[in-house]
Amino acid sequence: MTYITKPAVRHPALEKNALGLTRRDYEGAMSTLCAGCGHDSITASIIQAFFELAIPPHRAAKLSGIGCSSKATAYFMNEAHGFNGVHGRMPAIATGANAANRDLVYIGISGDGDSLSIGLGQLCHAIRRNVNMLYVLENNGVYGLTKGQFSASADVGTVSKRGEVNRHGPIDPVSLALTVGATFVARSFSGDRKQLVPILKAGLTHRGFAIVDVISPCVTFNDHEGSTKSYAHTRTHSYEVVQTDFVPLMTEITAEQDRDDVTAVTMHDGSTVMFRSVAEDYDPTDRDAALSFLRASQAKGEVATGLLYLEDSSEDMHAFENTVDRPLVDVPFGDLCPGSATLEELQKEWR
Amino acid sequence: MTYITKPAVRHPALEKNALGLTRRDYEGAMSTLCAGCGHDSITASIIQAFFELAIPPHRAAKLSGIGCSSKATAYFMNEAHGFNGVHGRMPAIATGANAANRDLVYIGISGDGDSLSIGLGQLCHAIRRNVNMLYVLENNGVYGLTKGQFSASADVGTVSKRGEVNRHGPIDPVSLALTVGATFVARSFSGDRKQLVPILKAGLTHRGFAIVDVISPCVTFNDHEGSTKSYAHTRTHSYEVVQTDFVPLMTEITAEQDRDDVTAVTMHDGSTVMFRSVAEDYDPTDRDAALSFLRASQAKGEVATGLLYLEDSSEDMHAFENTVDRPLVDVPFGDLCPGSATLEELQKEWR
Amino acid sequence: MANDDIDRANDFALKIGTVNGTGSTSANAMLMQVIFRMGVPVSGKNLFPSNIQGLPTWYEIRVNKHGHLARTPDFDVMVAMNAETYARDIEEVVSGGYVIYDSTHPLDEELMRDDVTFFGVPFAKMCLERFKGARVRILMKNIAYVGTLAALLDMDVDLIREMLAEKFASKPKLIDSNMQAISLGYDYARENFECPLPVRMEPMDATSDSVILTGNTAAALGCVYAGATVGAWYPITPATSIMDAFKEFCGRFRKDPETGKNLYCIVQAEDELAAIGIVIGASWCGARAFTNTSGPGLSLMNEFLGLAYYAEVPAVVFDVQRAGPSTGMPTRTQQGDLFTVVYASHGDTKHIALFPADPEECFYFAVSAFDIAERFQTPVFVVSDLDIGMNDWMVPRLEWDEDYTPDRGKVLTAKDLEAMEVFHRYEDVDGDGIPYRTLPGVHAKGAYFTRGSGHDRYGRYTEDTEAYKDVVDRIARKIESAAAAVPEPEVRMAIDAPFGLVTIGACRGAVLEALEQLEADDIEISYMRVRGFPFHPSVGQFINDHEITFVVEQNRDGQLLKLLTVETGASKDKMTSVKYYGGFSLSAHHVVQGVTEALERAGRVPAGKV
Amino acid sequence: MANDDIDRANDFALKIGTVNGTGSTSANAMLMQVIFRMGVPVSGKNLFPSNIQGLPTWYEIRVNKHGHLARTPDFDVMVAMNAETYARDIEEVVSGGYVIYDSTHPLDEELMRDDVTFFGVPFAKMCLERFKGARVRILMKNIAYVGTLAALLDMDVDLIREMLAEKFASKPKLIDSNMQAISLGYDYARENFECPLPVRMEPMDATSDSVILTGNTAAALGCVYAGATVGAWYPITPATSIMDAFKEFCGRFRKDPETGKNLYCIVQAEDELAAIGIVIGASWCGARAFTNTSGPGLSLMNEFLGLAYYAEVPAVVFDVQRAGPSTGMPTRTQQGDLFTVVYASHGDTKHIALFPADPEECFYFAVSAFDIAERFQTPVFVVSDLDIGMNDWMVPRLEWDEDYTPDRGKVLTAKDLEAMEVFHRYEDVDGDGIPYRTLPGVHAKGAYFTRGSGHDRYGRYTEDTEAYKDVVDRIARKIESAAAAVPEPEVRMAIDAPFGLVTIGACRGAVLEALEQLEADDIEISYMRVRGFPFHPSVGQFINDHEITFVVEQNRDGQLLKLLTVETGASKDKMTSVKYYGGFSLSAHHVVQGVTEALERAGRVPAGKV
Ligand SMILES: Cc1ncc(C[n+]2csc(CCOP(=O)(O)OP(=O)(O)O)c2C)c(N)n1
Ligand SMILES: Cc1ncc(C[n+]2csc(CCOP(=O)(O)OP(=O)(O)O)c2C)c(N)n1
Ligand code: SF4
Ligand code: SF4
Ligand SMILES: [Mg+2]
Ligand SMILES: [Mg+2]
Repeated sequence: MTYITKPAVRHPALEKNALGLTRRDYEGAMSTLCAGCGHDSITASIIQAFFELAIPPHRAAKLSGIGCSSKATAYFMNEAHGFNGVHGRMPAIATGANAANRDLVYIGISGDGDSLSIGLGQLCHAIRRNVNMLYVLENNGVYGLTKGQFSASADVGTVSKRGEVNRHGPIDPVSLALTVGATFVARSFSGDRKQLVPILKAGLTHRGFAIVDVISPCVTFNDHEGSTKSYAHTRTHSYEVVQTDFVPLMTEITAEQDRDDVTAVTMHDGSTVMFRSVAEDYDPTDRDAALSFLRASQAKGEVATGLLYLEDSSEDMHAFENTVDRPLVDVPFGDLCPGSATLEELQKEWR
Repeated sequence: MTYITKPAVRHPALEKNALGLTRRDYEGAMSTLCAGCGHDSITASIIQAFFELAIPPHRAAKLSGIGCSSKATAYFMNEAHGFNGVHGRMPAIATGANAANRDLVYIGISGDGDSLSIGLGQLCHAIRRNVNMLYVLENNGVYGLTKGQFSASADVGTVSKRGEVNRHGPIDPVSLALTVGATFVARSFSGDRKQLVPILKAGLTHRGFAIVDVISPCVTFNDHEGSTKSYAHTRTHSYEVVQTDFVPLMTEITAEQDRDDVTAVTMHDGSTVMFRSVAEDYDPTDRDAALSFLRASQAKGEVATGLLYLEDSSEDMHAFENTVDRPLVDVPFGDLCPGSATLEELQKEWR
Repeated sequence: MANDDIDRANDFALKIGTVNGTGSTSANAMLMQVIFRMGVPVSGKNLFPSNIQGLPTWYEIRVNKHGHLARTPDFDVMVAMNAETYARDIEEVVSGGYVIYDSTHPLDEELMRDDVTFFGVPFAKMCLERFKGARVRILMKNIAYVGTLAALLDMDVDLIREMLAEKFASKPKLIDSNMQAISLGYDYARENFECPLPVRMEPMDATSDSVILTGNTAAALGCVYAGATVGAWYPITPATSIMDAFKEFCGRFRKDPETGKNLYCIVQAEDELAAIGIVIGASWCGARAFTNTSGPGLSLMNEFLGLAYYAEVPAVVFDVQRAGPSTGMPTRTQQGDLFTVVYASHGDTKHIALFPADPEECFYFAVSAFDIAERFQTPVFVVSDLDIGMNDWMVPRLEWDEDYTPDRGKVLTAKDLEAMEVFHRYEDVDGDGIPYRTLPGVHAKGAYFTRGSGHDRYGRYTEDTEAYKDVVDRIARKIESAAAAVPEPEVRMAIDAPFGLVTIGACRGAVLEALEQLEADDIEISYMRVRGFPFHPSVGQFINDHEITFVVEQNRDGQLLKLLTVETGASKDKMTSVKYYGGFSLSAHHVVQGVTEALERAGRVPAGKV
Repeated sequence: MANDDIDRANDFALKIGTVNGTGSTSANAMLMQVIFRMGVPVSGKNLFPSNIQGLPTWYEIRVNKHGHLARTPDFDVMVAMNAETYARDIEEVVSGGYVIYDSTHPLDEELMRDDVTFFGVPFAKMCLERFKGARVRILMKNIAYVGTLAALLDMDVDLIREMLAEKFASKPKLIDSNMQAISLGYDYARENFECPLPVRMEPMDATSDSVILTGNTAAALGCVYAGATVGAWYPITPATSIMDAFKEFCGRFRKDPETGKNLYCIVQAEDELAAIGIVIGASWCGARAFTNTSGPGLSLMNEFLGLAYYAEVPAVVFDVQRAGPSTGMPTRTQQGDLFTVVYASHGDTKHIALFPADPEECFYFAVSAFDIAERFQTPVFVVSDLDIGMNDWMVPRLEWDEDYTPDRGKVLTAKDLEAMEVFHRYEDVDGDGIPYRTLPGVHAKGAYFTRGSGHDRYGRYTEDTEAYKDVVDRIARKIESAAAAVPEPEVRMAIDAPFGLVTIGACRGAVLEALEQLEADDIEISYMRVRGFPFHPSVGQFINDHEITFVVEQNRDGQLLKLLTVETGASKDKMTSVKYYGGFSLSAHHVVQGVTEALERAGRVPAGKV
């Protein structure tokens, strides 16, 4: 999207972070996502989080798969290397990158299709290895880029733009991550920057795999009747039948949740999602409690948000593998090659 | 294994099932697994279950991936079609087969490598579709066929035959299945036929995806020091260092669990696994309770067994897809092809 | 090309530049349709970005009374609705051509060209005044340019009204608003410009036996008619619309009359590995099953494809090619998967493939694909591309032979099995390389063990050299023999022509047009289009029978030429590559240029000819 | 072959048939080692089933003073320890040969052959009497046959004792028990049979500059020496032992001296898709990274390989080929992945590959692979096979050039970047097709966006024809230019020979032996072994310079011949295929037979010559 004015990131003229950088230094290319797409809101929060943490942009690496969400890596931190790989396989690339250079700050961006369909195995195994990275799952219940098929996180009963009803139970990335042993699990909403930014910052500083499931409405392919969560929506849908390629210009949905309370957010299609933020006295270090809280919220038809679980003393992949503290890419060749004398010595064993 | 006498399936001479078939009619080719392999014990239970249910062998289809466990499909029911596909992708083949012919009884055999590493995504999605089949996960914590690497279900601290220590947390297929919405979840032990046979029978009759995680010791690659669960084992390991390709002849481990109690089973390497069977009054229809019970058992270092969860009214893939009741392979071509008149009519829309 | 002296009725090209997501698709479809209903041959090419909203997108329409409907890059009329691409769009018009733009905002003087006529129409302003609501206004701007074109090109406005009436039969209010928009554009043009232009429409009768459809729609319909019951897929551009259409057709034609339940089962798989696995499982059980994908998905299917090849399980795969490698340009066309398709999977493999040229062939080849897959018990690919699959093609009306019965190949029934002593799955009983197969659940005697590991003719596991070779050698023979079963090449022999040309798939239209042009320059070239792999024996012969054969294809590496080299008896020195792989559909000028350059290099062009 | 008249010292083959999982590996290794230490050229081939315990398994040892160490199927001595395969094993011995068997149980009369000498040794009985415990007895039976062979073949028993002393330095009791078992077999033979046989050992001095190792060990060591720090893999036969060995070497040579921590990171991935992804990620970050796999894994890597090709990320992949297609015969060898490797992934791709012939080349080529991958910023395959990878080969002692420095290719440092105005990732600055790259974290100016979607020379997303072609055309040039960087072919020209022979990989030994045999029959053939792809220009020239060139390879479809046809300037009519693909290692007789048959067909063999 290049010619329509976007809800731009504001630049309070002089605000600088500890590195003396402004928010602008954390921005990326112009987004080409649809106006009002939740993913763009998340991008804004990511920019804010990196800015506030004063991470030198070139010391970060941005990785993603394929999808609208996965394009978002291009829209922040121009001065960081980006890698837009293949669909569903970003965790492997991130794992390899981290194995090679443990000193960079890794952020992975993925979608629910990318993470829960084609990429489910890779996500679970990256969690199991506790690869030190922030993994942002921009969850909209559909495959945006391929035009609105249901993803594995679509709710039962959701009706697609084409009029199909989803009958498969959703895979909840948060429960899944907890089950396979994630050490940092959070959920938030794209429109709630007040909640999201601190979560992202916490995830970036966590040593290990930090997964943040961010509910991120797809304005284009959720813009239809029939969502389970909806009350009747108002716009005339008279043009719907003809204009299959028409994408209305929407504005970003924002809403801040009250801690300790349930917040109703109205989506572009008029439906309502109830967000339940963890309470002030919630203990995020108890995996069982986290799972219970999740299930309790689900039972009430609410979406639990907040930092749901954190294992602070977790060992990351490098701890498991007992790798040296300095990045492997910094080890000089002389320390890696055993040399000719060793080779000669070794070969005595092969005689 | 062809020349060593195996713990063979006994044939009480005349016992016949409702079809007038004997157990022998449910047998397969001679096993080539190691003497004492847990997988062979499971095969015996499978034979018993099919025999007792009096399923016509040729109305069953046996599917598997690649691994020692996956070979087991060849060792029962010679009169059933078998499909030994590619590594980790049996769920897809089973899904397709079931889509085509919903009237056959499907049994899938997989290993922990096959199911939890390369095949994790497929397993989860077959669960999500609730494909009507019995899925037996023969779980030994290692990749048997490729000689003993850790699988994703290996316990933390397990030491491999090569002397490596596993530091990654295990993925528990039972918790995973419950989390992604499985409608029939059970666990048992290869040596406990008394518990396993009824579970298999229940799984075969369940309409939907029935997963049974069966702990199945690998005598060859668990035959080493250093299991977390072990007490010091007694054999001299003097030859270990030289004889890398030596596989001792072991006997099957059998043990029946007391319901309502914990049973200690001694493995080939002398280690002990504590099995905790669900209590008589356990309610397997409550997913949350099942998860709680699992976590409680885990916390005590026990392995929960039994029928852990059952959703009786579950809709299978064909219900989701609203497929006709008769198998699609039985629909005559005349009912499938709209014919030339329809084609002519249809093409008016394209002018 | 556009030149006032020449009568340009029914022979011109126009291009419309808009913004993705603004709803221009139906306006463009309406344009196609009115031209078609006026009886004039027409084609449409949709050039869209890999994006949902906001990036530039174009639609190209070629009108040609001679039926040359390949893409042409020479646009007589440009409808420039996207200010962002004005510069590029205006540049693309041929000298003497016309630009229609939205004059609500003045056009930058810099962009003006002397050799082009500019028609400013205040579309935005008019719609703002006439309609209410941002959404409606944006949509109606598009309908309005249809009106303007109708006036300038002399399109039949009654036909447009008729079409709208059909379309919105159940929503009469929409007929009205759409016609209002049409009139806005139409009237403004009539009042302000001299209508019609020399490039214009004239009623003809060249489309009455034709229909307009996309290859993906046609392929899906072929699957329905072939009796396919299981479809498994994972969404990917440009293959997605095959399954969308299959679902739609099944919804209409495949409901059980008694229960209203589905006589089909479509599985949206979690990825392409699963999709092909599902197809293999369903085919193994006896259903006709297929998947549709494009490059990246095809790559992911490699392991399973080797299994199906070696275990001899039928499978039908539609590969709708897009520009590679890797993710490449997902909304651009190319023919870059030939090697991957033919040799998919590790080890010795070779796969049967069909290469349709247009939606008509997509329909018929889809049906053949199932017959061949079942007859030869192996994967069969229908290799189309984005151009065929997603663009609007005018093709002869499809016909269905009521006598068609599916060729299920050598499948033993319960009765057959009952009568047999013993069944051996991989035995060459008939000496044709094709063994008999059985389906699960049919009969105990038919049971065998399907596996991708080494097996002998009895289906038993083996690591024995001879037993292994027995099977793989037979499979090689079996696949070779399919050369006679795939569609034979399309051939047009020029008498005594020293030159030949071999092409494939969607290149057809551009090549035939180019050959006409070359012939006009006295360059006679015989034409062959391969339609199946393994290649028919006549293919190698054709090449050897000509001094030089041009191999025209749409990929960088000359994959077809390479395949012809190693998979026919043709001499490789006789072939010369003519390639275009820029992502748009092939045009005649690419071919003419490639051929004449090659002839020049070979010193074979009469001086001054080109 | 075995014939009392002829002195067969240091020129014979023996085969040992045992049961999988009974611990015969170290007995066989001991045999190899004692022959080697006696200074006599030797090779060992392990024929094992895809099974852990209980199925038949064999070990073949060839002793050849001339250094011909390819597999020979003519066994002079058979040690038949597996009753189940007696029939087959006894049949395999050459006329005049010898069979050693366990006479604890009498041999079936039916199996006896007149033209073979049988030596019954009561191994089981003797071990039962001498040793305690089932485990020890089974193991010692194997050691005992080493003793018997030592007596019959005149092996140096002192050497055996010495070897045991080295091996069990820390467990002296084991030296003793093993020597007891040796003596059991040795003494029994000396007492009961006439020792030594005509086929026998004689000390030589032909191994002092050699070592015995497998290709997988050598490849792993090459990775260590090349400075690879990241290895990612998924277990698969026959590739597994590369990573096993890498881990072992790293454990010994790659610990940080201060902290004892690892200067490497090995990730056992969840599958091969992840494994190659990890390699790509690590290489992108600047590490030397590799994965090891075989056919099925290679198929799964297809999508990612296209990404690495197009996004220009280095990666090193060891493909240890096994018999395909599909799961095939996982413990048998073949060269069936050539096409998959070279054209891996959809769309236009072409990959660099190195083809080692033996463990020595595995070591050196592993190092080269990293240099070439980084120089050309693309995946590089080291294509070996089960025979090279898992069998015991005698090769010249490996040497390491202390002056070696890794060729990291065009990687810009922070200083470079600081000095630059602007960095464009995919620009052909030097005109050699190779752009400059930067590593993450080095400098803000180096940041760019790596992607598999269409991109221009600046790394920006594009769907523009020219910008797209600019990059893919440059990549094509880049890969072509690698022909000069891969190892040049190995050539042995026969003077004025009308015939040529081109081969690849592990075929080397059998081919060279065959050429000697053919030369003895006055059939002179020039020899070329390709060692890298893209092919060196001399390859096509070599073929064109000979009347007939035999292409010797181990796959069904003649993949090398096809590659030579399309990827060199060679005339395809000049090539004749000689193939063997039964799963065992190639033998000279396969080559002699294939070549002479082809010559006969061509009417080129002097009558009576063969
Ligand atoms: C192997 C492969 N299969 C299919 C595709 C097509 N594809 C691109 S994005 C996408 C789904 C994206 O969904 P999601 O990850 O939820 O992202 P969103 O667009 O919703 O943000 C698919 C199926 C692809 N690029 N690669
Ligand atoms: C694509 C692919 N990668 C790797 C392999 C090698 N392989 C065969 S079986 C196996 C692991 C089997 O482990 P598991 O499923 O636990 O079975 P088990 O042998 O332990 O019963 C592997 C890695 C393969 N066959 N295919
Ligand atoms: S299609 Fe949906 S997910 Fe994609 S950019 Fe548009 S709103 Fe966002
Ligand atoms: S290796 Fe282990 S899993 Fe495989 S057959 Fe032997 S005991 Fe069973
Ligand atoms: Mg999504
Ligand atoms: Mg296992």
